[in-house]
Amino acid sequence: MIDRTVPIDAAVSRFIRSGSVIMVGGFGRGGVPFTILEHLADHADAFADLTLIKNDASEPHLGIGPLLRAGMVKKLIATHIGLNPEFIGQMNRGEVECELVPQGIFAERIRAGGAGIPALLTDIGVDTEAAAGKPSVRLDGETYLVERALRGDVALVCADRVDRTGNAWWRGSNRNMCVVMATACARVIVEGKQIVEAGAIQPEDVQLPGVFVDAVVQAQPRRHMRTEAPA
Amino acid sequence: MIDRTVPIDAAVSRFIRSGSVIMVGGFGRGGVPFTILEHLADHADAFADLTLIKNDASEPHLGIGPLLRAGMVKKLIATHIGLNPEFIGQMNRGEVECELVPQGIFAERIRAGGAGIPALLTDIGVDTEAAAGKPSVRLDGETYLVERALRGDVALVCADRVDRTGNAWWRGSNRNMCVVMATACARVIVEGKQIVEAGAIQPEDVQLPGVFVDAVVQAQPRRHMRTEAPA
Amino acid sequence: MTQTRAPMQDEERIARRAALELRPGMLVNLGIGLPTLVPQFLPADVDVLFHSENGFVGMGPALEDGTPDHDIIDAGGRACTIIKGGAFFDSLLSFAIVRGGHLDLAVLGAFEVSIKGDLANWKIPGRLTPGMGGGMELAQKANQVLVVTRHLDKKGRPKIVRECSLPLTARHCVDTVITERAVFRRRDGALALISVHPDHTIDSVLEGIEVPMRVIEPLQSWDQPPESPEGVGA
Amino acid sequence: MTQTRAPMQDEERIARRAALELRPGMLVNLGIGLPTLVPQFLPADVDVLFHSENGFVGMGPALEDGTPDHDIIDAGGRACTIIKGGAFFDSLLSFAIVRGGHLDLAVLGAFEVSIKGDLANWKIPGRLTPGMGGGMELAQKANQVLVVTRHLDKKGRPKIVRECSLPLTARHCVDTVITERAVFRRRDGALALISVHPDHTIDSVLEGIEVPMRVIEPLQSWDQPPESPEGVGA
Repeated sequence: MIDRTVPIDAAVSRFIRSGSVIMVGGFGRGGVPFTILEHLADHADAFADLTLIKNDASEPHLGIGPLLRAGMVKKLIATHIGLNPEFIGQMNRGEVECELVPQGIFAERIRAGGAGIPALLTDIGVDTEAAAGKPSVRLDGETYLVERALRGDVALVCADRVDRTGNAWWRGSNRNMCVVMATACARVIVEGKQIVEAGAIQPEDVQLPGVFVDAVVQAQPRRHMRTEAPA
Repeated sequence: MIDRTVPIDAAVSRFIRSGSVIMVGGFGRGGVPFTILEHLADHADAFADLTLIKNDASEPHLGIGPLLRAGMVKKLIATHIGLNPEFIGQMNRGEVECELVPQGIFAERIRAGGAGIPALLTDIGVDTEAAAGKPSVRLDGETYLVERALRGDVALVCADRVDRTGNAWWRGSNRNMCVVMATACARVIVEGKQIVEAGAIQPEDVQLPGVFVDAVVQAQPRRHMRTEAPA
Repeated sequence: MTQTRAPMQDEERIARRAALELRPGMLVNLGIGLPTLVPQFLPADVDVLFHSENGFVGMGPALEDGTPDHDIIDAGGRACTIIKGGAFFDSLLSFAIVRGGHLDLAVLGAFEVSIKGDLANWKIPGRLTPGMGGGMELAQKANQVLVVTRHLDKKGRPKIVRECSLPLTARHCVDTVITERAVFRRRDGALALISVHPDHTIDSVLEGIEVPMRVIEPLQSWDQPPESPEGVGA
Repeated sequence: MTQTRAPMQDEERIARRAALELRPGMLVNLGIGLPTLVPQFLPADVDVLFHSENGFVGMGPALEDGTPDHDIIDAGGRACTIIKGGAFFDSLLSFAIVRGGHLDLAVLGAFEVSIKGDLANWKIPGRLTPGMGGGMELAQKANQVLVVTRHLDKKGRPKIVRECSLPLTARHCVDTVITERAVFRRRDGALALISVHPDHTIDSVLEGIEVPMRVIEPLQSWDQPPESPEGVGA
């Protein structure tokens, strides 16, 4: 089996470019690849025009917040941005594009991207702003939206446990969007809180098989735990 | 938490009727609810005109084989029937209807049924007999089939371990279609090789949450292990 | 499921009344904010299962000793627990549960509710755009939708309106509205007043609501639980 | 992954030659029948990962002591094992791997292969209808499709034909065909002869094939592995 562990700078420089479409795991703070995101924020000059696909906009000082604040992001596709008033301001001023998607459909579109399904039909969001600009079809007398697959260039997720070949396991509610995002991107970097040997996770309990994973990096204690509280 | 354990005859008589559309878990012998199927075969007079949705047609003496042999089934939706020459004969003589579906699309249609998705688009089977009778649409210059959701009245699956509330876990390759089928039916009976107390399966490792399950029944040793070899 | 502050009097009243709507065997999702106050007012013998759309069923209260477990959070990001028999999963299965018809009740907040049961709770253009999160699925697909909200908005206008002026979350989805003044249920396609809090009168409840509202008399007492719907239970 | 009988001479020859097509790092799916004979001819140092569409990656051979574990079966129903680092999953994820483009190679059997690479391997109307199983997805979506088959059918006709007469599995999907007589690769949209077994000649290979076949000379030696394609590896 391939050992996919690499230093974080190698993984980032190999897979992420300006203009990359990046899926970022996490819901609230669970599953968010804080170490990789802090690394990106530390190299703000190297990465511009990113498109981020993430459940929520984080908080201004956390997760993708510093990337948004630094102007590294041209578009965010998300389901909820309410905890990041700075980003809402940027969006309202037209400085950044934001597409809001109902959360379950957000997950389904990503799944479709990963599962080779070009589009799915749904009635979620019919008669709302979420339907704006989307094609609709009639089937069996009902109107449905055609929701297209979402794919990314890179997925960044944080797992609680990952083996050297990339098989990953999440504790508690940390799984959220992480697994499905890892299926839907050309390259996948898993940040592991704990990196274990192949075989340490029972094969039935693997939540993300390593065949989807390109790089495994070690999670570091979060910045605010390493230094001072954030500004 | 609700204790969903019940005797098998109570579960069957409560949820299954003549004319029921029944999804049956399993691929080969793994995940097949042999005890429930043997119970049904033992009550062949009570259940007619069944529609079965199962990956494969089993072997003539095993699984759904005796139900097919006894004429209890009017239609089978499956992906593979090669190990049941008796059924192929019935089908070729027009005694029973059979719809063959590509295996991944079979799983996707069931998932759609469970996930409240009316249909999905795919290019699998385009230009083949699998496309016969299916609507197609053009999207982004490509032709796709519209594959409709499949739902059932009852799902019957066998899990290696299930707790009293219905949380279930499969060993090895036994999971196959079982989980997705349990999401797509109005009622779900899980046959457990081992029935454990609530909490005995780590909540992260539950493969099917009990909220999908209506009844938990005890698996028995298979008939051919209890008595003689099958005819 | 935790509460980080004591609910104010109105909120407590709403949450206490809402708790009566949670019946044994139900699978229930709680929206962010006021809905999270409801579980503390459930009698101990009511066996309700909570669904958290970020990925589990069996959500329980925060640890009593106050030790937060940040790997088990509710959809509002607050540390909670999982009860014995609960299960974690990913966002896909979480919303399959909702869209698949397994969620008996969603308890949601609201900016506006129309007399026909339309809900607006995700966007105030140019001012507040939290996003819909999972709200559209919950509003559209839960078997029952209960809105818990202050009776009036910050400008003193009733939340119940003729037509929503704000972007919709979903149409014709709200079954019940509970405010600190009254309980409304959708009957024959329109919200009707069914119960008034003892501090209020029909007049003080209907004051400012700019659309005719049916009053179902005799009014139910404030603490009367709803009739058990058929077939509830996961 | 087990073999229940010693392969006959032709089958062994085909499987040995096919094993050369499996390159380190590949994720490979083996169809039922002849394809399952391939792994035993892999050199021990070739790190190939096998995908079994019923739900795992990391399929390994049956236990050497012969104790079958019937909870770990291949897609043909035979007991096998899982290697360290393998993972089990359900049918959904299994085919997401296939349709999502992660499967480097599918090794499949065939009733007929057309000169353009169309494959028919699931139905002989009125006679044999095993069903397509996962074959359509594998044929259509694996990054490379390798067909391993006897050169002639039971009536002595070549399996390579101008147009398939049987119901198709997928169009334009076959990249390589290996028989006991020859190796064919699709070049510029049509199968071409690239290697002939020492027991045969170009004439004996092409005899009975009713469509013009390009011969790429000089022919490769029988045991020459394919050029490593770019970007292989999960």
